[in-house]
Amino acid sequence: MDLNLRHISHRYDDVEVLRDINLDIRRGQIVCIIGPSGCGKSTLLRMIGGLERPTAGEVLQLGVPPADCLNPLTYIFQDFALLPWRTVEGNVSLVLEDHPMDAAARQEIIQDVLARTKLSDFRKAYPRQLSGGMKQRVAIARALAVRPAVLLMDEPLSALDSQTRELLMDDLVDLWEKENYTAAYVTHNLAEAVRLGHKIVVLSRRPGEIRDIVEIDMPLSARTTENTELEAIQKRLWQLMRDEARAADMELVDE
Amino acid sequence: MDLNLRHISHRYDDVEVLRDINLDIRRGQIVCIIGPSGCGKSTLLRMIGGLERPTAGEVLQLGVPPADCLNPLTYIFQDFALLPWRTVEGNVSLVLEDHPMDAAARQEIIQDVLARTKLSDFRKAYPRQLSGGMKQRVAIARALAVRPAVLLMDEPLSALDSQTRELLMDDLVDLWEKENYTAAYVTHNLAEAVRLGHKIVVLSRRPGEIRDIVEIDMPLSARTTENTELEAIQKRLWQLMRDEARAADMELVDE
Amino acid sequence: MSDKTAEKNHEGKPVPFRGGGFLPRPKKIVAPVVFIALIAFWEFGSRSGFISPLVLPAPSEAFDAFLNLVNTGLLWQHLAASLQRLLIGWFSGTLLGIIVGTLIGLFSLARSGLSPLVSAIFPIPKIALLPLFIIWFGIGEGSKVATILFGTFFPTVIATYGGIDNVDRGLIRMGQSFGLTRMSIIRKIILPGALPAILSGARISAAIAIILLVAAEMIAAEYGIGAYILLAGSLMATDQLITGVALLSILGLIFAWIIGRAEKYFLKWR
Amino acid sequence: MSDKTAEKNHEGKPVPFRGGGFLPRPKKIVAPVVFIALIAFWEFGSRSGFISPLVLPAPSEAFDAFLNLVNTGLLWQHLAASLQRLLIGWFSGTLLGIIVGTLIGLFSLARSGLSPLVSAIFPIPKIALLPLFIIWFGIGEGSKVATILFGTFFPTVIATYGGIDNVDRGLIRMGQSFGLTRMSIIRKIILPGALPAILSGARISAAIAIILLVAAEMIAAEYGIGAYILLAGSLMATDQLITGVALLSILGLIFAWIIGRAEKYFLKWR
Amino acid sequence: AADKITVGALRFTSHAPSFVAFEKGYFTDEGLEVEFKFFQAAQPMAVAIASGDVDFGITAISGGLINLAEKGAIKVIGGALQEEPGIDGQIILVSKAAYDEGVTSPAKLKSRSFGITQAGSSFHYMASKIAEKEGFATADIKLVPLQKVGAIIGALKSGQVDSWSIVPHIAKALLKGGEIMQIGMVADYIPDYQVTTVFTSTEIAETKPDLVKRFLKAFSKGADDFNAALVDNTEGEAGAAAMVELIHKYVYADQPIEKAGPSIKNGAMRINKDAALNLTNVKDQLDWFKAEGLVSNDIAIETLVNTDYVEIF
Ligand SMILES: Nc1ncnc2c1ncn2[C@@H]1O[C@H](COP(=O)(O)OP(=O)(O)OP(=O)(O)O)[C@@H](O)[C@H]1O
Ligand SMILES: Nc1ncnc2c1ncn2[C@@H]1O[C@H](COP(=O)(O)OP(=O)(O)OP(=O)(O)O)[C@@H](O)[C@H]1O
Ligand SMILES: [Mg+2]
Ligand SMILES: [Mg+2]
Repeated sequence: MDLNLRHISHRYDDVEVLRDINLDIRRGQIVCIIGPSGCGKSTLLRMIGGLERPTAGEVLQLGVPPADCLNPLTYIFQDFALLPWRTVEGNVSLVLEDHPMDAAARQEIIQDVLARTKLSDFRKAYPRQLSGGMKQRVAIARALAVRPAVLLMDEPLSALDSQTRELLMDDLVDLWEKENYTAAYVTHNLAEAVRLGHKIVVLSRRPGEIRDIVEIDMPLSARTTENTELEAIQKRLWQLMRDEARAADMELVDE
Repeated sequence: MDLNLRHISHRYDDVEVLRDINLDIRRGQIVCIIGPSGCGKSTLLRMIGGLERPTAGEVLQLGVPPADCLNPLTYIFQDFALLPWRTVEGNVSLVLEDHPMDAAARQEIIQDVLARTKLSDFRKAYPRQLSGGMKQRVAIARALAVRPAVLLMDEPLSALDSQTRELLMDDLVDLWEKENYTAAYVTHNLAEAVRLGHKIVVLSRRPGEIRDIVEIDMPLSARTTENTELEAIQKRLWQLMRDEARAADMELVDE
Repeated sequence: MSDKTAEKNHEGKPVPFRGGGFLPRPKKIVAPVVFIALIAFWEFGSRSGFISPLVLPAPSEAFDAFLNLVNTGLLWQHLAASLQRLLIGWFSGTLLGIIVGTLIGLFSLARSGLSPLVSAIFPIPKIALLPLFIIWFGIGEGSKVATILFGTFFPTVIATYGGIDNVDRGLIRMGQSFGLTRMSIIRKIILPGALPAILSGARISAAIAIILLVAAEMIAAEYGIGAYILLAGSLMATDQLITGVALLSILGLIFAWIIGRAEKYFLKWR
Repeated sequence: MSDKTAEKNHEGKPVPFRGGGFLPRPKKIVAPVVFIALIAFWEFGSRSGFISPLVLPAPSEAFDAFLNLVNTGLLWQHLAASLQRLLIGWFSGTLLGIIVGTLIGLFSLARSGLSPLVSAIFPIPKIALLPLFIIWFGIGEGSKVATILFGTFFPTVIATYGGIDNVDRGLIRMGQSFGLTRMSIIRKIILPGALPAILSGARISAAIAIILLVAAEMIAAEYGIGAYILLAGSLMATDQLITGVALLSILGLIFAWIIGRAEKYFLKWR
Repeated sequence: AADKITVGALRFTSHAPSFVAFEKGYFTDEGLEVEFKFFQAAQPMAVAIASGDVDFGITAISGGLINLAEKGAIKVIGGALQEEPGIDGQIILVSKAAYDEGVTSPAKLKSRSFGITQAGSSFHYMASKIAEKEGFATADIKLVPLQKVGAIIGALKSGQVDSWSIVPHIAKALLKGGEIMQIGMVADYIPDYQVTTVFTSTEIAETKPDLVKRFLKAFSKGADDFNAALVDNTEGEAGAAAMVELIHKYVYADQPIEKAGPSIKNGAMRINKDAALNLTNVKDQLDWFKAEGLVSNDIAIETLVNTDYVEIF
């Protein structure tokens, strides 16, 4: 299943947030979306997942999701969005309970995804007992449980400390190697973008417009830390964004 | 003024946090302290600044701070620690109000530090109106206002998005080039450590012990992003820490 | 510079919308409509005899009673008497409450000694104590003000020390790290940090003060909305009773509005 | 593997300590000492005549009155009557309050129509309405329970919808993004998320219920702690009055403790 | 200079002698500068005298009053309102529903409910005495404590209590409505019932006899005028009207005189001449309180009453 964003524009009351975004997200591809603070990345991602309606334009689904897919467009959030009153297991179970399946089948799925994210030992733990990295792993397990066609990730690593981030990025790469998932991945972090993205979309300051789309053909497994080609791309992206990032940072927030 | 940590150990009730830390912080040097989550980095920094008393050992001050120094050991915190009910100006003023000086002198200092951190235009803004990067700049301005002998920074950049982090790191480097401040800099981020540290102290998992001290002789200004020597050091540090970071991440927090 | 491929497909169906909701927004128009409908229904019920006058007087009768109050000029006397008691009692109760709450919030000894006392005395109903209050504070304004003061003191204490407990420890540590004096930390960090909690405590204690007005004016009060209600109650003059109750309710809304303004003003930094 | 240079200097003075404080910890021992000292002082004052019996009876007299209550077996009758009213009134008031609060929290229409009504009726003192309550609910248990129900309903409504308003929107959005049904979102995300606020509302409404007990038992109550206090007040039997008030205070502490346990149990995930 | 005293009063016709004495200058004649303190109920007035906020008051003997006397705080020094056969006194009422069920005389009150404000109130005493005279136990009447007169009225009107007894001005107003019926007079059961008494603090009674005497003298003169105008009707229409007008300044002041007048007249009952005190009945009341267990058994009549000032019978 591919996604196709056509002429998406959006405004909140008198603030124009996005302007004429056209974008393709193709099966098996990770599309990274980068841009300065407040340029509308999260808003765009909400629209892709159907959580918000754009003022103009539309998001089209091309083709049908696989038959066993319970929730084609599935999010992973920056703040994990775990229910603090449910255990690890309960949090995964939550997203299956509204689908018709018997308890055994549900248990099986839960076991499976917890095993894949190496969380089996933590089934009974509450979120407050977990470190940030573990919490995000639970959120990933939860997302995998509904067998998504497309993963929508909104800065999934930016609430983590940089060592954990490093570890989780490896996990995401491993997972992609195995499952070839499709994803839209919003981030601030250029290193992440060049490490994970098959396609990197650079947005301008608000109102967010597409400034550039960079495609990286190198397979993910080949992108180790010392890689001058990637370094060069990252540097180019940073030059593209530096001034805008600075300007966005200096903006006064006024509600 | 140098600092000298001698045989510092600490425990909270039945949890041993730090074990026999010996360390020198010499004038004009930035000492980076890295280590996995919960290994006691923040605790150590609190002891260096006199905010907490170690169970055993002591922190010695060698030599006297410069005469015009209002607060020799000055912190910059991860969460900025700005008073939300004071403007930018008010937040800087706060730390001067308890020192005997006339209003004009105080105003002069405030003007000066705001100018140095390029905040003059934001004097009247409240913290809620500022982006994270700007808030941390205010905290830096506040720290400079008391003319510290040593800056104690506890992950000053980790609450910021990575683009802002990049910008602020440049600012810290520029500042050091100009003022040659002394600092103890706690971080999770190896890239920051190799970029800023003259000496990098690697702590083990809890109970934190010193596993290694790496000195980097290259001048800060020479450390640009593409630098294979630094890359190699960073990679070595990561190998040193990777397993411990993973283990620390998997720990259950239980209060 | 848009993605070339985006243009070439035209089949495909839009992603289904599943957001929105769960953010009820009050429609400004509904509230007055509900009020008016309710009163109209009530008036109609009373006139048609469907609601017996014994059970509830018609709103128009209550309004007549109100006009009567206005015309005789008694309204202002009642209001003046009640407002004076309310303001003095509420103000001094709040002030004392903030002081004691701050002590409990800052000092181990005060916390250990006073806070269990506060929890033990807080749930005592003030009307139960009225006979003692008369002996302690006399039948003049003293006992009336004391009733309101007592009622507002305890919630303020609890709100204040709760607020102080919740002041960000990081800010206090920051103050210490810059070598601020203890007094500076209390004045410039702790108290402003506790202010939001104190103000929301004030909101509660204002409501309690109004509720206690009736109890307070059980004691030998000639004038006052509470006294008016009590007299109406003892004469079973339900029209006057409803008028008095409505006056209290309006008073409550006005107080809440004033505190809302104060919050806006003092907490504009939020 | 420590820093070599660390050993070579021996001059130097330790960094001054400037942390600590601002975290008052109650010393367990102080509270009982304060209570005992207070009562001893009071007893001494009464015996020495320094506190006139008119002003306050000696604690020993109040204790005699209490023993008298126990010995005549009346204590249990009073307690049973009061507890029954408290529990029925508080329970139904809380239940209704949660339902209405949830409606207001979830639906724009309910919010617009009901929430101003709630704010208008909340500050009405229940004692003012007693004469009407007698007519509306009779002089049996009905009006007593209704008084307590009314008193607990409104704070619960406000706590509930406040709690729902504060449920993390991110969690709701998560639920929507996984295609959960509206009912699932309400049951599994919104209500558990509002539970801490609802429980702390229950704490307040329990205190209010106890305070209203006296008002409720003004109406034709033969037994009940409130009735006992009222009788003592009208007979100016201050020893019995103090006993009754102490009973209420203890009841309040027990209720607070029970709700504390419930919080521990239901919110163990915090 | 005049002695300043504070007199506690309720806005009832039964307190008229004080108002008359004030308005006609009898207090001034005795060198007293009087300030009235108005109360909503008798109970707080007794407490206010005990606490020294008020110097003199007029109220029914209640359990609270006796207990305050026991604590050495107050003393009864004279009599005021008294039941007298032939003069409209307190009336025994029943609800329409009860009347229709056959409660047409006080004899039928057995196992019926009876409204009182509080145990130990005068209503309680009256119910007890009615039961006694009709030959059944007080326990056979279901006493319902409702704290306030208004609450009793509401309960009686809506048929939730069956019966009550109350001073005539309230009773007569209620009888007009038709929801409430009269079944007897209290005077038939307690013929010389000393309904209210004059009392003061023990301190004044014992240390300022002169002040007490002057107060009682002025009060009695007021009572005489009141009795003459409204009880014995010896002053004619005009005298009665003038008296009503005087009292209206204090009682039902918020109602027009046309409405208030009848109520004031209806409330007129005999005030004892020279504040004479029916000690026999007071003793009976005290004994009744003891028997009911509402006051301690060792209270002597001397603790309650100071007999130095007025004639007793
Ligand atoms: N519900 C809303 N109502 C009004 N304005 C909104 C709303 N949500 C977002 N905005 C505004 O829209 C702009 C874009 O917000 P968005 O969260 O999409 O940015 P972002 O690129 O994700 O930023 P960040 O990098 O900080 O996450 C911001 O200026 C924000 O203030
Ligand atoms: N006041 C305290 N009382 C008890 N335990 C504490 C206290 N402060 C910290 N700890 C514990 O001491 C250990 C070290 O804490 P510290 O904050 O110094 O670690 P850290 O290295 O800064 O961790 P992080 O990387 O997460 O910032 C942790 O396990 C923590 O739970
Ligand atoms: Mg975002
Ligand atoms: Mg730390």
